[in-house]
Amino acid sequence: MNISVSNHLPGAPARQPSREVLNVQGLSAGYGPVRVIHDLDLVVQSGERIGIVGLNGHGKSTLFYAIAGLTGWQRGSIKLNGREVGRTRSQGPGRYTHEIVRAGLALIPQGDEIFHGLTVEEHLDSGAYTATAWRDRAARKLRILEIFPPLRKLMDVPVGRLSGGERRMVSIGRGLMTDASLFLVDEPSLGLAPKIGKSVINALMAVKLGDAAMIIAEQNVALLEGRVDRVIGMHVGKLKGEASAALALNVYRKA
Amino acid sequence: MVELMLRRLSPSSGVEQGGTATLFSCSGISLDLGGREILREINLHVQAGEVLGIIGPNGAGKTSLFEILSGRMPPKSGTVWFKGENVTSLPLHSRSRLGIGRTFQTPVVPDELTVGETFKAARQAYRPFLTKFDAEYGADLVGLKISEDTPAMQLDTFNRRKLLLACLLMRRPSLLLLDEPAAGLINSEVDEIDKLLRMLAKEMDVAILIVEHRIELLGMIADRILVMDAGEVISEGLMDDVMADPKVHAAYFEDFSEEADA
Amino acid sequence: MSLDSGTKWRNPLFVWGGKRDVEELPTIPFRSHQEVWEGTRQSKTKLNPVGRLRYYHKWPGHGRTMWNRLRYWPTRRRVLRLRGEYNPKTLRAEKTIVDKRPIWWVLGLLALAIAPLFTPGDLQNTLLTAGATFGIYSAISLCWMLIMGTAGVFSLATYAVVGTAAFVTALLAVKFALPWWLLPPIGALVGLVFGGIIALPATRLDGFYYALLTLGLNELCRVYFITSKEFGSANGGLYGATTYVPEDWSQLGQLLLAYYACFGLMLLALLLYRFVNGRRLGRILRMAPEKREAFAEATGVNFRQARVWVFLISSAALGFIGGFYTSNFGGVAFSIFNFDTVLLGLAMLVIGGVGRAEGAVVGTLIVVFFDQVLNTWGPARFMIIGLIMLLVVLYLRNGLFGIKAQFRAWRDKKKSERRSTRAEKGGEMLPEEATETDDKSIIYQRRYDKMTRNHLKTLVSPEVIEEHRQSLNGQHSEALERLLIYFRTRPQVEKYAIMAVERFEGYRIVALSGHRGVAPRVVEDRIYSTPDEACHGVFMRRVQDLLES
Amino acid sequence: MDIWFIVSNTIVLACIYGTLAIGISITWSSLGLLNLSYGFIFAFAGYGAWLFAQNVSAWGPAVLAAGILAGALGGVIICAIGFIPIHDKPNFTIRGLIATLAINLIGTQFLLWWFGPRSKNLPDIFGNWSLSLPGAVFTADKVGNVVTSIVILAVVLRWMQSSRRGLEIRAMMMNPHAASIVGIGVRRTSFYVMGITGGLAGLAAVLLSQTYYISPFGGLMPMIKGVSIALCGGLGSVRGAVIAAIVLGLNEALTGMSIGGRYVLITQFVVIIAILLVRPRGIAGLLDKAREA
Amino acid sequence: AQPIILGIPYCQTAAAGVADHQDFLNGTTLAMEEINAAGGILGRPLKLFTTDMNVLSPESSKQALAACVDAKVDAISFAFTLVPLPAMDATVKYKCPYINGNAQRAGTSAVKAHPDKYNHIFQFCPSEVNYGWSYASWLEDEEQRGVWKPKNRKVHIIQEQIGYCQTISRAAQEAIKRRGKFEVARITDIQYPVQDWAPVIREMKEVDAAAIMVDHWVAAEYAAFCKQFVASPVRDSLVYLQYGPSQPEFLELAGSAANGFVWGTTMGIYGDERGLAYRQKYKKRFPGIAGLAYTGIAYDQTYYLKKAWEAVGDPRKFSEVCDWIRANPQRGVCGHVDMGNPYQEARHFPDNGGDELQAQKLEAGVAQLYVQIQGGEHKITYPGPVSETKLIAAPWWS
Ligand SMILES: Nc1ncnc2c1ncn2[C@@H]1O[C@H](COP(=O)(O)OP(=O)(O)OP(=O)(O)O)[C@@H](O)[C@H]1O
Ligand SMILES: Nc1ncnc2c1ncn2[C@@H]1O[C@H](COP(=O)(O)OP(=O)(O)OP(=O)(O)O)[C@@H](O)[C@H]1O
Ligand SMILES: [Mg+2]
Ligand SMILES: [Mg+2]
Repeated sequence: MNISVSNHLPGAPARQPSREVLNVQGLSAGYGPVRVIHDLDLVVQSGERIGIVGLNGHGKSTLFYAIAGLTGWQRGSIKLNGREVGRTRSQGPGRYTHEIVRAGLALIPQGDEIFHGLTVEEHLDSGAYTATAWRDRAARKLRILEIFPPLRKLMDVPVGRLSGGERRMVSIGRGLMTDASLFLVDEPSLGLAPKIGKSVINALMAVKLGDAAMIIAEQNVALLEGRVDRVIGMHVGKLKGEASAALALNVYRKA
Repeated sequence: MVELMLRRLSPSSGVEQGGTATLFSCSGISLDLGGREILREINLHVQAGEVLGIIGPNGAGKTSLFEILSGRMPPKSGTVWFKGENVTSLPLHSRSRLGIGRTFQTPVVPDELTVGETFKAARQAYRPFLTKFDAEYGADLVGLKISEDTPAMQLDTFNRRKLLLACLLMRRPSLLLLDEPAAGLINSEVDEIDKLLRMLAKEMDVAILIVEHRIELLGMIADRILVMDAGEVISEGLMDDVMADPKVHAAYFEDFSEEADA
Repeated sequence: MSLDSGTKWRNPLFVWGGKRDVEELPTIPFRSHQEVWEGTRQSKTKLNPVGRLRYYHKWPGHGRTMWNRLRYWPTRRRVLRLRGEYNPKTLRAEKTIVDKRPIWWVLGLLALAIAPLFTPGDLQNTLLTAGATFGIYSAISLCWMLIMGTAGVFSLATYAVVGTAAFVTALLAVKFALPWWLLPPIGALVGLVFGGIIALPATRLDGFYYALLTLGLNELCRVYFITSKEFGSANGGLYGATTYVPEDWSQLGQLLLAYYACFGLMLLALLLYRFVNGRRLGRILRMAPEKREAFAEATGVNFRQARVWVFLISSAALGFIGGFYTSNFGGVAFSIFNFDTVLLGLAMLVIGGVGRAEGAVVGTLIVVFFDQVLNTWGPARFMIIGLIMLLVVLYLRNGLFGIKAQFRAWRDKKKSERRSTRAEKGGEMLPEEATETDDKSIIYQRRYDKMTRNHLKTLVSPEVIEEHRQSLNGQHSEALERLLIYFRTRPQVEKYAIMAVERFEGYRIVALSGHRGVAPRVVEDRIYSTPDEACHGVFMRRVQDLLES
Repeated sequence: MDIWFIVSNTIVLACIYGTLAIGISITWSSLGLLNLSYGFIFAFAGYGAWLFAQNVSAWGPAVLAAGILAGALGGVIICAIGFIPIHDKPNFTIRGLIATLAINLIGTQFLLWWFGPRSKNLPDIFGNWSLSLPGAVFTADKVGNVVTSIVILAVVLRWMQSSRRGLEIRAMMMNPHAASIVGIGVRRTSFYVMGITGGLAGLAAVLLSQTYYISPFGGLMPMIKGVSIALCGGLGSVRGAVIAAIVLGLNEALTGMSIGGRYVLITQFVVIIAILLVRPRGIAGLLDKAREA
Repeated sequence: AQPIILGIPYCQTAAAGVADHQDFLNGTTLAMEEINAAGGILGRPLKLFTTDMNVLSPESSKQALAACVDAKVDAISFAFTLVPLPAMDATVKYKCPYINGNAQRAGTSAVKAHPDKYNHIFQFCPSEVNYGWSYASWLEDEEQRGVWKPKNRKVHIIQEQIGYCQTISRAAQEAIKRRGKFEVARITDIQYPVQDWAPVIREMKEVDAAAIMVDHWVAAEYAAFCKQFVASPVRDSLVYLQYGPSQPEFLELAGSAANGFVWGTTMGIYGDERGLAYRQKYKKRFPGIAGLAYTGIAYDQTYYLKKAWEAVGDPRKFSEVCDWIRANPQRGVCGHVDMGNPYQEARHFPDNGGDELQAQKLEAGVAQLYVQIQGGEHKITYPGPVSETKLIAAPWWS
């Protein structure tokens, strides 16, 4: 299947042969009686950086949560690195999330999902969940500190005391501690002063993806503008207007 | 005459604003939480029938300010005046008895009661107990048309907000503190809120303090706007003046054009 | 379907020599929508028998008959809450009992009242003795329920209050030979004082910490009474108080008297529960459950004060029960302060369900039955009690009496989950939803809309897209024309528009918000160089939305 | 000399109490579960060690290990029955409390029925010598107790502080949702935790087998003590638990010295009540709730 | 034939008393099996009706006896309950013979006070007061016998707080004072559960009394005490423990540390021929260490009832059975039980001068046994007529 490559960044490094990192088919998800995601399909290739935009409450976070298995219930298939991680029976939220995470997902959630009692350093450590990452966590932390210099002074401060912006940095830093193959970043600039927000986005753009892929959900389209490979709109639980009708058409014809 | 009396009652707070006595004011409010300075020297005042809008980016301290103004949190320093009395140390329920109504950012309802029971409980919250007619008056005012037997938990966001408002309005408060009353509402519902607030302010002389992210709503109903950022008031005045303030622009309206400049 | 195998469309306007007109274009055969209509009219969604089952009895008839005249004396409350409504199908006036609990209560209490008449002869002693114990303990549980459920205070000092009152009254009774009827009121006083002491920290501490504090108090009481020379008589307790059971009655007479006296005590406790929980205090406290007091506070409720009131009232009642306990057993033993006693008491509350009177009574009934009646079973009965507790706690959210609500919640959840998985792409209205919608025409609108879209989807083809790319305006082939008409009639929300940027040098696609004052949203980052390209871009997006819908 | 007696007694008692409370505190801090079946685990481990000593070997360290293993097994069982099914359900804290209570009730009755009412004795773990110091004589089990519990506590604390598992355990209670996002499986970690705290209970059971002989109800007192200390120290704070253990040990030593042993329970609860009145969330408990911003 | 039913409320689930009650049930079972093997009573087999009873809880005790009444038992025989009065009250209308091994004066004085109400209630063993009263005379006798040479005249009493222990302690103080040979130097209060005996032992050393009485009731804690005491003993003191060590677990728990301690019971299996034979029999039926008190008491109680029934001829004639019991004493493996007195309680031997229930001769009463642990075994050392050996020097004596 050929996806639109027409509008990716000029001067982006030549792609390695791309591989499907994520393949979502017919995903529906919701919380109890509410259905938030409706029959959604999404394919993400390695090396891609995708933006998802949409109004408040239209299900961007829910899509991410569904991929991580954190919604109340969900149906449909989710393949992460070719491995089926979508569970179609209703499940307790979060019951299998750690397995999905270990299969190569890094979720940087929208709310501050932090451990308020841990210090910044421990917090970053907690992101290194694989054995290799744990072993060279020192080096990785240094890398994070290069991205977020303000954290340098705060390494021993409990995260619960930090300001929203600092928490956000910690939270993103935690997500970047391992080598995941899919980064889901939910509203990185939310609750941040515009300037920090921008630097966070810059940091995300600077992450070398290699074989991995990244999806960024953001309300502020201007921040993503021209810096991601494609932008997908999200409207009442459906993806909208991916700029290649041909793809959709193909999918439709095949079905 | 009344103003004179008021002034005598409250020497330090009876500031006059535009010829009418201040109904509610605060001065020098500061707050520290978890070792951080959340609010710094906030002053504000409203008079009867006035709508004061408060805007500011997330985390500016708007909700924290409301917590102090309504008595759910004590300030580190500063005083709150209502009708010429110092109410700084009164808890929320006492202030509520004086006529200060407050709503919350998240639409809270009593989970275990039905709508009818909620009204009954609110009527009997303190003496004098109100009659059924007062409750109906409150419900009519906000346009709550829900069967009495519905569990309050099953209400949707709008009706939840209405339920609290009805419970407050049946005591005929003279000041309302509204924390994001339109959050999570669709446009037609926002219009309804808009109408209600206008009526309260202009016809019933209720003073309203309102925090809201929907600028268009504020623009329609607020007499004055206060802009907060990082625990401080950075601008105050009419909507248009405030909008023109570059400081406000920098703090709150980060939009495309600026992005383009950057 | 390929380009050459398709049909050709001849542009009728070509002769007018439009700038970009072409004479012939490949297109696809246009299928009549009549065909589609025929094919779609039958709903293909499998219809399951759904909808709310009216399994409750409907009383026919109208008018203010018997039920509405019956009131609880001396209040003006109706005995049963009835709701009158018209049956939408038969248009008959019907009455539904909104709250059937009074009926169950009356039946249950009647059963308890006449139970002694039906005790089998060879279990009479056992059952009546256990019945009396049940009466006392259910009264205690009810008062405890007021503290735990209504006031929301996790107090474990309940038995400490009962025990203290019982010991003090027993001491007084032994010393001053007080008559038995004085003991409960004295106990109530003791309870009030005790309650006053422990009410103070209740406003400061929360949750487990208060539980620990009260557990500590309980332990203190136990140690104090055991070690105190006054109370610590060699009887394993303090005995010798006068009881209300006359010595010279027959065994059966004594047992029956004790049974009915304890039953009466339970009724008193129930009345108190009703009075506190069902009236103002209970309402305002239920309005302010722990950690969610905001609503109540905002309406001016002083919930702390209310909590202390409930605490005091129930402590006094517990003291009263303590006094009664003494006059029932002729004294009291230290075991009332034992950890086990507290635990079994807790089990009584939890099994029935915290926060409801019937929970307290039935929970007590179950525990007392196993603990006392089945005492020939030995250790097995405690394992059964433990197992019941465990199962209740593992599977039930709020005890046995929460089953109904939990089942309903579970059913609704399952229903809506299934409903949402059954939903076809395109969102025809679902059967359940359909039965609940007032405006039935919406169902047909949606069905029609879906049919239209299904039809239109078959019209999208590379040929049609190509045609649109070539000629945006003017006369189009049948297929394209149908598509465009459909797109034009879409509502305003999320409708696409083209925005010119930077002095008309670039064009981008935005989506209208559909609301005045809300800025359009940019939907993609692509910038088109000509309006035509942008126009086609919009078309492509719409086509894609259509295909995705 | 009196001072020395008090100090030494305090140390002994603090070690005992610390060993008792630490498991409860850790369980709370990572699972959010107030484990009231601790008493059952305690007795269960004791019987495990006893069976081992009877049937396999009575060599001290082996018995100790058997007790720890049995305790860990008990913890895992509790976890499987009382934690896993309800940990993500509404009202979990209170339901978990009652569930563990119920398990405790069933378990102790089962032990009573199976092993009979007579207390059991473990072989001397640390031999049978005693150490005479000015002011006090220490029997082998006391010295062994103190040394072992200090070592184990230090190891556990160190492990909690600096290993990945320890980090997971600490992180899990603070935010189970976030924990799953960083790859911490709540269920798996809870098994670890319950295994470890069960093992600690087993350790305590074996160490204290000279005082709290192994009997079906023998775990009740240690549990009440442990819960009191854990709560008093501030639920979830290991440091607080240690402080509380020292405070209560000191209190007990002082009470025993000055006004007599019979007042120990009274003064103990008076001290606890006083502490709670002054610090409503325990010694090291967080005074304000975590902010939700 | 229709069986004769003997009601046995026994404690199976509570935190206290289970071990004694287990002993009691075993003793009764043994007697029942023997009786039934020998053809039963009056040609009818004997059957036990058992029910659980929490000895700490009045509700449960009442309930257990109510269950016995419902089962229409012909007699009730049980070990003890700590709340005797409610239990007694539950049978006052039924009035079947009610024999228990409750060594509590509180119960028997109620019998004395209300003879009409409680005339069916018999206490098979002498009351706990005798522990205290006899203690003083025992000390004097031991001093005379000469093995123990008191280093001073001091007695140190360690007392637990429950009523039972308090009563004993009071009786001991009273007797010591009355006799005047020794003096109470100090009374130390302890409280169950005792986790650490160190402060107590420390106080013992401080007082350094010639005789130490540890008035407690929990076997396991006694064992812990022995271990700690042996590690740093009070030199040359005669240490007396209460009834607790009679429980089988004591020896297991304390091991060799128990050697040299003395304990007592107001009623226990004698060390004479009959007693030893009974012990053998019991051991054969219930292997393992046997308890020394309730195993025998239960056996004797059952045989006593058997004799009464056989004499009266109809177990349902409750008052006649009770009359027979009052009139006819019995000599069993635990001594001579004579309950024909207003307390309806067995007489106590040796005479300690405490009350009117003292027997002058061994043949007229139940001997209180003083047992010393010698070489890991219980040996009856006092009173003379039933003693197996003499008191020997404890390991900590010089
Ligand atoms: N835990 C939940 N339970 C019930 N409904 C939920 C829950 N979380 C989200 N929703 C609902 O799901 C819908 C989609 O929410 P979601 O957070 O996914 O939107 P979003 O696009 O991320 O919005 P935002 O831009 O505000 O982050 C909303 O209507 C919301 O009310
Ligand atoms: N308990 C607390 N401890 C420490 N900091 C706190 C605490 N509560 C609030 N804050 C901080 O105070 C600041 C103001 O919070 P507040 O909720 O008042 O913001 P707001 O203006 O209402 O934002 P929003 O628009 O998102 O509602 C935030 O930065 C928040 O992090
Ligand atoms: Mg979101
Ligand atoms: Mg806010």
